[in-house]
Amino acid sequence: MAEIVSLAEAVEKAIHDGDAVAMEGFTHLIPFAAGHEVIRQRRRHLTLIRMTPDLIYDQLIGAGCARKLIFSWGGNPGVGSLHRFRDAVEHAWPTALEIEEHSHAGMANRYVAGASGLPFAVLRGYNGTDLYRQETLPASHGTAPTIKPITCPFTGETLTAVAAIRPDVAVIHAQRADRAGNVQFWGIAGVQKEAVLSSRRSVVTVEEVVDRLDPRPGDVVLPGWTVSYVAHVPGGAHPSYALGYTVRDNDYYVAWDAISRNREAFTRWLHERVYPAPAGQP
Amino acid sequence: MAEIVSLAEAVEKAIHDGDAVAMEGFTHLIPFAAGHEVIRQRRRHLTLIRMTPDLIYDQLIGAGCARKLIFSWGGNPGVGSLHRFRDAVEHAWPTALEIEEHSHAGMANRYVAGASGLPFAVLRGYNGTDLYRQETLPASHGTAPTIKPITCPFTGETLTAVAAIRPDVAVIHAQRADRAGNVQFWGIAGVQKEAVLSSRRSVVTVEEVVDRLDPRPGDVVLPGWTVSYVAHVPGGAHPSYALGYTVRDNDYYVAWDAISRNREAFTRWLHERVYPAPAGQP
Amino acid sequence: MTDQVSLNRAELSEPTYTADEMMTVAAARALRDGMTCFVGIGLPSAAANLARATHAPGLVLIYESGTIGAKPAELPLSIGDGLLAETADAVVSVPEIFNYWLQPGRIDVGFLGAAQIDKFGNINTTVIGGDYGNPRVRLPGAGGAPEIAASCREVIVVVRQSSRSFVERVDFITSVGYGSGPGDRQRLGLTGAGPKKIITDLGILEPDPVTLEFTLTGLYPGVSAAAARERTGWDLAVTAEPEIMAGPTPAELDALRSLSGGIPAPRSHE
Amino acid sequence: MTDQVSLNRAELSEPTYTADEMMTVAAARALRDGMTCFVGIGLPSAAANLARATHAPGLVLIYESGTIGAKPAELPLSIGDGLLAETADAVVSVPEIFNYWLQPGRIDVGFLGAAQIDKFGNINTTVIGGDYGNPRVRLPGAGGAPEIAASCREVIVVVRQSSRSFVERVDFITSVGYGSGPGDRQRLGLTGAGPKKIITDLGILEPDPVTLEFTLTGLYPGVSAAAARERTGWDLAVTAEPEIMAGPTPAELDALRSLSGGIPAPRSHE
Repeated sequence: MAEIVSLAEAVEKAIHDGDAVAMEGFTHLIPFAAGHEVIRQRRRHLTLIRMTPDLIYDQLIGAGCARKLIFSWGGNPGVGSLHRFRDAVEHAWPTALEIEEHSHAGMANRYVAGASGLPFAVLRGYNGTDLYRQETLPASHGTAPTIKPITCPFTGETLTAVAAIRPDVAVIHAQRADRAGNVQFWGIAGVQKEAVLSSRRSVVTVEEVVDRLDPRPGDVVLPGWTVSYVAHVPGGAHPSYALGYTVRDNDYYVAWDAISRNREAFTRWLHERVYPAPAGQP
Repeated sequence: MAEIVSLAEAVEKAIHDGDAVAMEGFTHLIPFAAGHEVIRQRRRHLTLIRMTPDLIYDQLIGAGCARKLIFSWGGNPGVGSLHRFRDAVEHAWPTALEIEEHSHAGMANRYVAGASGLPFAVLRGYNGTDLYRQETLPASHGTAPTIKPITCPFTGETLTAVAAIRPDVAVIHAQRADRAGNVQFWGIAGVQKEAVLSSRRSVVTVEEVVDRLDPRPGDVVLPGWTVSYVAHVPGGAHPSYALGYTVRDNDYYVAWDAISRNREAFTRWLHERVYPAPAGQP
Repeated sequence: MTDQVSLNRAELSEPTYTADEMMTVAAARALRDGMTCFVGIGLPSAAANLARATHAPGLVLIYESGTIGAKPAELPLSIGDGLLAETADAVVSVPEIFNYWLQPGRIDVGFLGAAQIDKFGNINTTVIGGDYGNPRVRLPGAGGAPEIAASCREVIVVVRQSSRSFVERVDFITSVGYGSGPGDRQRLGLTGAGPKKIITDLGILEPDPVTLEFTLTGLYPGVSAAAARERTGWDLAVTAEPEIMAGPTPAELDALRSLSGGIPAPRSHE
Repeated sequence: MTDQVSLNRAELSEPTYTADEMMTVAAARALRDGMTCFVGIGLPSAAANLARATHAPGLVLIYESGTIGAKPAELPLSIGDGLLAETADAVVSVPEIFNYWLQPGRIDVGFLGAAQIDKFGNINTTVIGGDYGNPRVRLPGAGGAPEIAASCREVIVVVRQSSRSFVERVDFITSVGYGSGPGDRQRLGLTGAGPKKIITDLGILEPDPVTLEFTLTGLYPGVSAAAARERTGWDLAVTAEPEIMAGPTPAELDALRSLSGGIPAPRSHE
């Protein structure tokens, strides 16, 4: 059953050095405040898992929290590059970053397999792409393959299997929770349900804690018994958004380009805006 | 794009002798009126597909419409047997009925595979059960197996593959459609989305045709371009129900036991209540 | 004190309850507060709802219709009744309830009925007599049971006891208990621990820790081990000192009767 | 008549539009009313929304964020903007949009961008230069593109043309066009027909019916085939009589500019 705690306590209890952490939210409901708390608590050697690393992982990578990134699209949406991600891959700054990359469909299905208690999922995908042989390419990190062919036992057709993702911790942001820790979110739902259900532990930051979750169109409800910690962090998705509560701060996404392009500007940003800040103040 | 037509026209155009037909609705939203129209139009040699055959397929089987049944639980919920189904299996009345049976999990995943354009789905299931070897059992019909082992290419673990279902036609009942044929239903959602998306054609009966589908908690929306025919049939789920419109007629389910137990009573019921009746009057 | 007095009064005025009521009460007592329970319809549903109405208000009921945390005020006739959806914490699709919720082993206990059951807790709800394709009695089939039996952390079976239903070997294995004995669940890759109790209208059977053969370990007031052995189709072992279970309390009986006005007959497997 | 007059006036007063505007208009014209279109962000999204605002009001836009039938009044900056969800016919999860909607081949056309593209329409959005694990430029990666390229009934690529981006051989195949030529898509089990058009800021390339090599078949007003060949990194074939496309109509330009106040730069792949 979910405990309702402070963000600092949730991160302290749920996320440990070396953990595989999935902070999900597909453009919408990205748990930025929780990400900043992880930076503040100086977690190291994390395997960061996320379909779209977005600014949140650019920040964690730049802050030196990550050893490995598992992802499918690492850009600043509508703006350009994730410069901290690029700097880590291209120049190993602040440290080398191992990568394991997939398509969106592959990542989504890896979460589905994890949430379903299966070791793999099947899709039509990857055939003919170099993603299929990433481990064998020059200067790759040569990790175990997570994409393999699989034959249909009925038709003989060859399809593609992807390995399940089973993170140690999922971190998501939601609109609301009730006092029993039942969690509710709506709008673009991404893979957050699958991320939580595939993970051993979970942290959910919410805009509001309410007495009762009245049903909402398009809502996803995660019962409290599937959640480890809930923290009340209004605005905790900024500069992403929480439909019905906040709007996406597109200017922030644009401004991030300049901050992140330069190691010094980024380091200054970390020291001014993350390390000293209380939870939820990016 | 969906055409809005009469139920008789929808059945006439979408469902042909020999078709594989999936009429879905998990206790809720069972498309009885459409089933009765199929009986009235004297369709024959159908392969009937449904997780819970329920009264609707008891009626179609008793009326001689079916050649084969693909299912996972063939009882009268909370009441007892489906006597027409039993009479067909036990005594080939009114005609022999080939059966292909699964668990609910297997059937649900077979629809998921069909909706996903995959030839099979993977689950943990069937191991150690006699369902796995039904084709080889005495007096079985010996059809091609639809359950086979599959090995995880990452862990070596053996799981179970089930063959996709790809019906010719899906038939469902929904609360509402708009004039463009977009369909909306809510409450217990069953496998209706998967049934429609796995089928070549579809017929949807609805309680209401409205100008605009305002969002509802828990709703499932099927865009009009995924639906072939929509027919306005208020009460078309009776004795099942449409949440927010009608309630389940539990007395009817109880009364069906006596009607269906006896071939003559059933035949009288068919001639009195189905053959002459207009659409939607069971 | 008041409770004790009531209990004694109830015991004095026996029989104030039916065997089915006792069975349902015993099954309800097997559920602990806060558990998650995947519920089959019929007797299991009555017992799970009784537990929620009495000692386990935080019991989470999950039905295969996709309703998670359903809180029906009265017993549903079917697994897909509207009141299950209207009172649930979440309603999900049928593929999702099996794939995301049951299969990964996140449900504490599965509550099943049976038409036939054997000494290793294997369940038949498919065919009885004759051949598979030409059976004497065609039963409804599998439903959600095979995966409930495979994947819940543990399973409790609620079934009336008779020598016809408690058989040496089931005619068809629909849902696996312990297969043919120790090691079989692991060999078959079944992730849950298997059936921990068979709760009948006579008493309770539990698997022998070594052989996994179901053994009589509990009896209801006024039922003898001999009667239980007589209504079992295999040579039923009896534990050294079978526990004599307490009869239903007035509170339990009141709650049960107000749920349903009586227990639904589990005729769907007949 | 009025339309014709306006068009002539627009042509007389050239340049009244930018090359990017022409490209977006040309891409929009490739979409027919009533089609379903899986839309990538950036130029493809601008073009698809322009089509919906002009000749194809019934165009169904599907974004990988799970929004089906989105009707944004202005261009979204990201694929997951709130206005996509709020205006959609249906919002589904990300696994569902790929598994139930894209993968089975029920989407008519996929609209993609590219960082590098080769003569067989294979697309690279992963790395440029150096080695895979130590690249000169790390691009964002695959996103939804590989499966859009594989499974949509056909694909249209919208990309600015340069000898750096139009290359003999891409540094990394992120999304497959025709692989190494005829027969490859079938051999790889790719169910869609593959890329039918590459729409650039100079004109339009289409696959040769026999070799499947992309060939210049259309040019915008004022652009020469020689210029297009110069901005192509392979020896670009030119069809016998390349069509000279009409410039944007005032209605098209007005609609495009009111959607966005300009076209978003497709910088996400740089």
